[in-house]
Amino acid sequence: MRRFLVASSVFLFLGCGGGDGGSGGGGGAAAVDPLGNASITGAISFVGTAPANPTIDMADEPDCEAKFTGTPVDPIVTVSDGKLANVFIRVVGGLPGGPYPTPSEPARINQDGCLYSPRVLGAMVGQPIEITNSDPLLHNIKAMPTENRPFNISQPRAGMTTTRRFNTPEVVIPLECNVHGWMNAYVAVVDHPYFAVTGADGSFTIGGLPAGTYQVEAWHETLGTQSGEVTVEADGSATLDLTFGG
Amino acid sequence: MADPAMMRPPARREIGADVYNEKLGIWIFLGSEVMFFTALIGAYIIVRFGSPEFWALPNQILNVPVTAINTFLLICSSVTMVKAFASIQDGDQKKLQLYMVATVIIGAAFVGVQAYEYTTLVHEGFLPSGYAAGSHLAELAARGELPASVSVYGSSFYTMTGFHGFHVSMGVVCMVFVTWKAFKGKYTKEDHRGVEVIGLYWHFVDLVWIILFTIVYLV
Amino acid sequence: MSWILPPSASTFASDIDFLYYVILWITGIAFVIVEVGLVVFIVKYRARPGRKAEYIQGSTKAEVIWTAIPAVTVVVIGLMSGGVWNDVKGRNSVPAGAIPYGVHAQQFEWQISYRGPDGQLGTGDDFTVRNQLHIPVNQPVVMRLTAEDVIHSLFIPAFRVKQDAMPGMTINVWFEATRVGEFEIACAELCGIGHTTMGATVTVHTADDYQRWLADRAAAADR
Amino acid sequence: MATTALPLEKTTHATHEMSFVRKYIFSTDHKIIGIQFLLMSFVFLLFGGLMAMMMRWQLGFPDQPLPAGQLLPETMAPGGFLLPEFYNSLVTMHGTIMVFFAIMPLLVGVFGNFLIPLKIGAPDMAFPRLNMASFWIALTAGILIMAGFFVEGGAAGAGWTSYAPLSASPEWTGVVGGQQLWLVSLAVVGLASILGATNYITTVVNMRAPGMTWFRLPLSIWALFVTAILVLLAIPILSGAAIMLFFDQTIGTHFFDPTDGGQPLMWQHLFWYFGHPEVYILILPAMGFVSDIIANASRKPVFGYHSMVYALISIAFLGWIVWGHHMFMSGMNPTLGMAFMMSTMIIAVPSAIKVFNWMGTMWRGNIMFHVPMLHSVAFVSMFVIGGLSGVFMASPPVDIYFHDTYFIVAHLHYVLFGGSLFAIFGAVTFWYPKMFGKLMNPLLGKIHFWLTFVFYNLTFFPMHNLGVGGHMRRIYDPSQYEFLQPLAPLNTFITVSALLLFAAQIPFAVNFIMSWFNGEEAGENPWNDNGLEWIVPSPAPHGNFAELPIVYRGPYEFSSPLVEEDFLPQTRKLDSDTEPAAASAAE
Repeated sequence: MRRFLVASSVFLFLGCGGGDGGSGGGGGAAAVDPLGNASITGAISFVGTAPANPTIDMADEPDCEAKFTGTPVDPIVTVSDGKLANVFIRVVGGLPGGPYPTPSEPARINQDGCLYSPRVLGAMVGQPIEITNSDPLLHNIKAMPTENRPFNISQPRAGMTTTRRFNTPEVVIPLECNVHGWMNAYVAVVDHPYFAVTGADGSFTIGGLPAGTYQVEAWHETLGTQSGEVTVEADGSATLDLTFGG
Repeated sequence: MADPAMMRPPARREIGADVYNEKLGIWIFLGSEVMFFTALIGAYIIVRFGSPEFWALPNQILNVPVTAINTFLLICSSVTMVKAFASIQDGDQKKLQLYMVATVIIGAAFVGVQAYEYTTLVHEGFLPSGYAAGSHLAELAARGELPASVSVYGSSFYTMTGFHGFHVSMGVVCMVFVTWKAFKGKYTKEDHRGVEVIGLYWHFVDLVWIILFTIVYLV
Repeated sequence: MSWILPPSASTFASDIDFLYYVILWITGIAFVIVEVGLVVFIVKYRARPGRKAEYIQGSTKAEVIWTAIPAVTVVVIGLMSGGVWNDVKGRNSVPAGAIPYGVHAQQFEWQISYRGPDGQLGTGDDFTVRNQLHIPVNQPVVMRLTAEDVIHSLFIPAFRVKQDAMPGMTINVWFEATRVGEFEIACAELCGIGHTTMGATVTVHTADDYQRWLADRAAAADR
Repeated sequence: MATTALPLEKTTHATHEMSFVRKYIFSTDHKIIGIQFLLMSFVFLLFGGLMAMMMRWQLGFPDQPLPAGQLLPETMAPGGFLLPEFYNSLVTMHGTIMVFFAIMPLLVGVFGNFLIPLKIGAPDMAFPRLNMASFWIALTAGILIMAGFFVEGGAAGAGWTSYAPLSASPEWTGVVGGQQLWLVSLAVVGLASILGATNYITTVVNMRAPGMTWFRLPLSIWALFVTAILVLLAIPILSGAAIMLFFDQTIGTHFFDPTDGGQPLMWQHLFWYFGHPEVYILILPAMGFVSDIIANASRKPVFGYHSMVYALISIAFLGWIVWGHHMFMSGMNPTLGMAFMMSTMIIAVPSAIKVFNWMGTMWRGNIMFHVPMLHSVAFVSMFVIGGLSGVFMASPPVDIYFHDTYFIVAHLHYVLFGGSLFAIFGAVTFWYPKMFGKLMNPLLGKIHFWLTFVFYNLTFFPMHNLGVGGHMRRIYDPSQYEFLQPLAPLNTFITVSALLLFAAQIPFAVNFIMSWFNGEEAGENPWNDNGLEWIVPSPAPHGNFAELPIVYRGPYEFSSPLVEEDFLPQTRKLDSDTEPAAASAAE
């Protein structure tokens, strides 16, 4: 909050013009030159009984409700066959010093059926984040970072896109829609390209690594963090499985 | 400058207020200032009655003795201001200069003491937003020796005393200008409008302080 | 271009509407008098060559008359208004036995809480429904109106209900619906980006239907 | 003109050899400053009008992109469709700009400056340099507030009333620097207003020409004087509130933060304690100008001059105890609401007196319909509507339904546009000759008047009906609500009318600019008026009066039986007149 206030102080307004919160930095880097060819793969498991996800009463938003066959559910903890989706995994230690070029390809997040898709999004510092509205109604997107500049914008029509950037690493930045109080998403911003989000099968791959020993941390919105260490050979692949819950 | 008519209302005009323009103007301007401080004091009263649990006892956070001395200083500066005005009414340039310098110094001293007070309070952890996290005062509050939060107390304290301090500072700046003119001998027994006008402003600021000191520090 | 208020559906709405029509008639008559007077004067006293205006400074008698008439009129309107105001919003106007609901306004939703089986509002077995208020007909109800973040305003046009929801305050808003059906709730106080979408519905049930709905909902909340 | 020639007091205007910059840019001449305010206000009037057009487009044609809207940046109107946050900024900035940077400077800044010294027979304001500072401070504030559109998060978006806590944190609106700029700008323009008011009051009290007693002052000057007192006492309340809100946003104070001991309702009390006197600041000068113009055009004395003055003064007093009627729905104690209702009902009476007295002035007159008079008659008839519609909101139970609907939008525009702005058009046309030495073209003036009058009513009158239908104000998309859907065609109709109303201002702009260069030479007294400003050349020279004017009577001696002509200037000495005491007072 303090940063927010200081940054937005009236005396600084000349210095912070422009709509989307700063320059892209290295925007020309179309393809990121990998430092190596090694990769870490693995799966995130969940043991025990997964907490029930709440159902969402979308009676007020027929346009959204129509996109679901059954009762819409808020996918907070999504487990299938013991594998956990929507976990953000990143390398936290062992990397050679950066800086790493910023991808110009945007990270995309969509509002579809009054839910965010994906629910967890990874992005690099300065990478464009493209927010799309696929619903024929108004969503507002309120980002509540602590290290970055917050914003609160709206998309009143279907098909609208807005591009924003975050310029400071922050895991994670919550996004919410206040028109639909159940809508939550999380954007994780890191200063290197070695991160991944698990899919429905709980699997992930972090590629392009040079040989080395890495500390890895996995984050889930309600289950907290897990970490592990893994060593990969040059051009090799290593497996790291982590487990939540229990 | 030395036109004796200048201390009277404009010649050959309908009688309005029986004073010269600058004096009338400063009275009118002070009317506006009264309303400004009314807004601040009114807000203080509303917030304080609405959230009395946010206020510490007079001596718990604020250093009342130091401020009492400061109040005395400001009253003294009003006295020297009166003396300065009386001197030039008698046409005594030397005494005017002496008392103007004294008023400037005492006024500046008041601002200095206030700056010192602010520094100390901030250091102890009393901010416009309440306690500073991890500060001495926050620890006392955690032990229950002070109110759990003093947020609006801090807000009112710094806003009210801060704006008064701002007025004093502006007054000092204007008085430096008047003093400079006094040293150049621009004021005479017949025409000393600048001294009277700044004097009126200064007494007003003094009066506001006595009210603020009472309601912010003593009650 | 209608001057008729939309159909109403609450007990005190007719009092408010009556007052509105009284004021509409009074102001309408005053409007016609003044505008017709102006037009007549414009035509009758338009400049004609060789004519001189009459040198008139004023007339105390006329001025007393046109001071007294508006003064009496507005005081009468004031007294009439005072009575209705007291019945609708007065400190002690909430009828005894009114069913309480929690209405919590936040950007940009109305969270409406219902009493659970224990018959008390504000206990653990309450359940909350977004943007839907269900009430029984012909039964006084009272909203315990609160706000989460900024000022919102609970506006139910058909019931002639409006009340700002003020953060940090709980304000009681009572009414009694007289017709079964669905009515709209709107937010009447600018509350941010999504202000325009901050609508909700109030469904007025017959007493039996209401009990049935309540039981269904309570069961759903239990699951 | 049998005046005793007396030397003027020393003024700084003795020399005429000033550089262009000193004469027209950093001028201390009250007339030049008045014209500077006039040009500044017209620019802001245009800005405010454009904002209104954008809002109307959104309400009238929500499914079509704003024409040329693609020129606006993505953060305002992607693809030409307005974003809700931009709409909120427009709502806020339209109100703020119109109140503080258009109507208020037009009424007080322009005519207060231009008319007061001329009409009371003074060579200039009491404090000319303060006067110049006032203009430049106001202009700075205007630039600051417009800068809000160019900073991240856009311009302030919490309404011109900026109710806390919505306005207190960027979290709630998405507006970051814009709200702070708004607050700083209001504090700065407040300073300009206070300096101006100090100047006006001092000038009126101390600088009146010999014989210009209080009850010989024109009503325009009375109105400006009373307004200046209201400005002086009301604006600092807003400054104080704005500063507290600014501190809430920047240094973390909690005045309006309900989660930490603050009182959000306090903002409303402070704002409206300023805000209701402000409402009268925005109408009293207009009443004054209209009184002058109606008397002139009817060739009759103002009916009940004294009661007109007392009505002004009583409005100024009562204006301080009615602020709560803006807050009937706010959660304020309902018993307090009753008290505010009664005081509000009472304040309607002096306004009614004024309306009847204007009609009394026209009664048995010999009315000329020059363009200023057309605007003045429109003022009276529109102000009546605005006043009467106020009675609905003054009745708290009816206000339950009408609060924050288009009914109030209609009401306030009937007072501010139908009232103040018509009076301003009238006053600009009336005093244009004295400002520029030329008459405005009467044909263009009449075209402008009739188009404005017609489309103005077509725009704002149906808003009453929107309000009767329950249409909330400040909403971006009424189609969200079923009960508002039948009103959609009316919204479209209003939008079309509003666009035409905007276009109807073109003849005025053309007239204003063309007449400046090519207008008919006005001569000293084109309207055969009695005021002191009409005895000096047009445009009025520096220092105004070549010799000290001496006043023998009030300003409204039209069709006096004492003289042949149908007007009798205040300075014309008849055999029966005696010299005022001040004229012969010792040096």
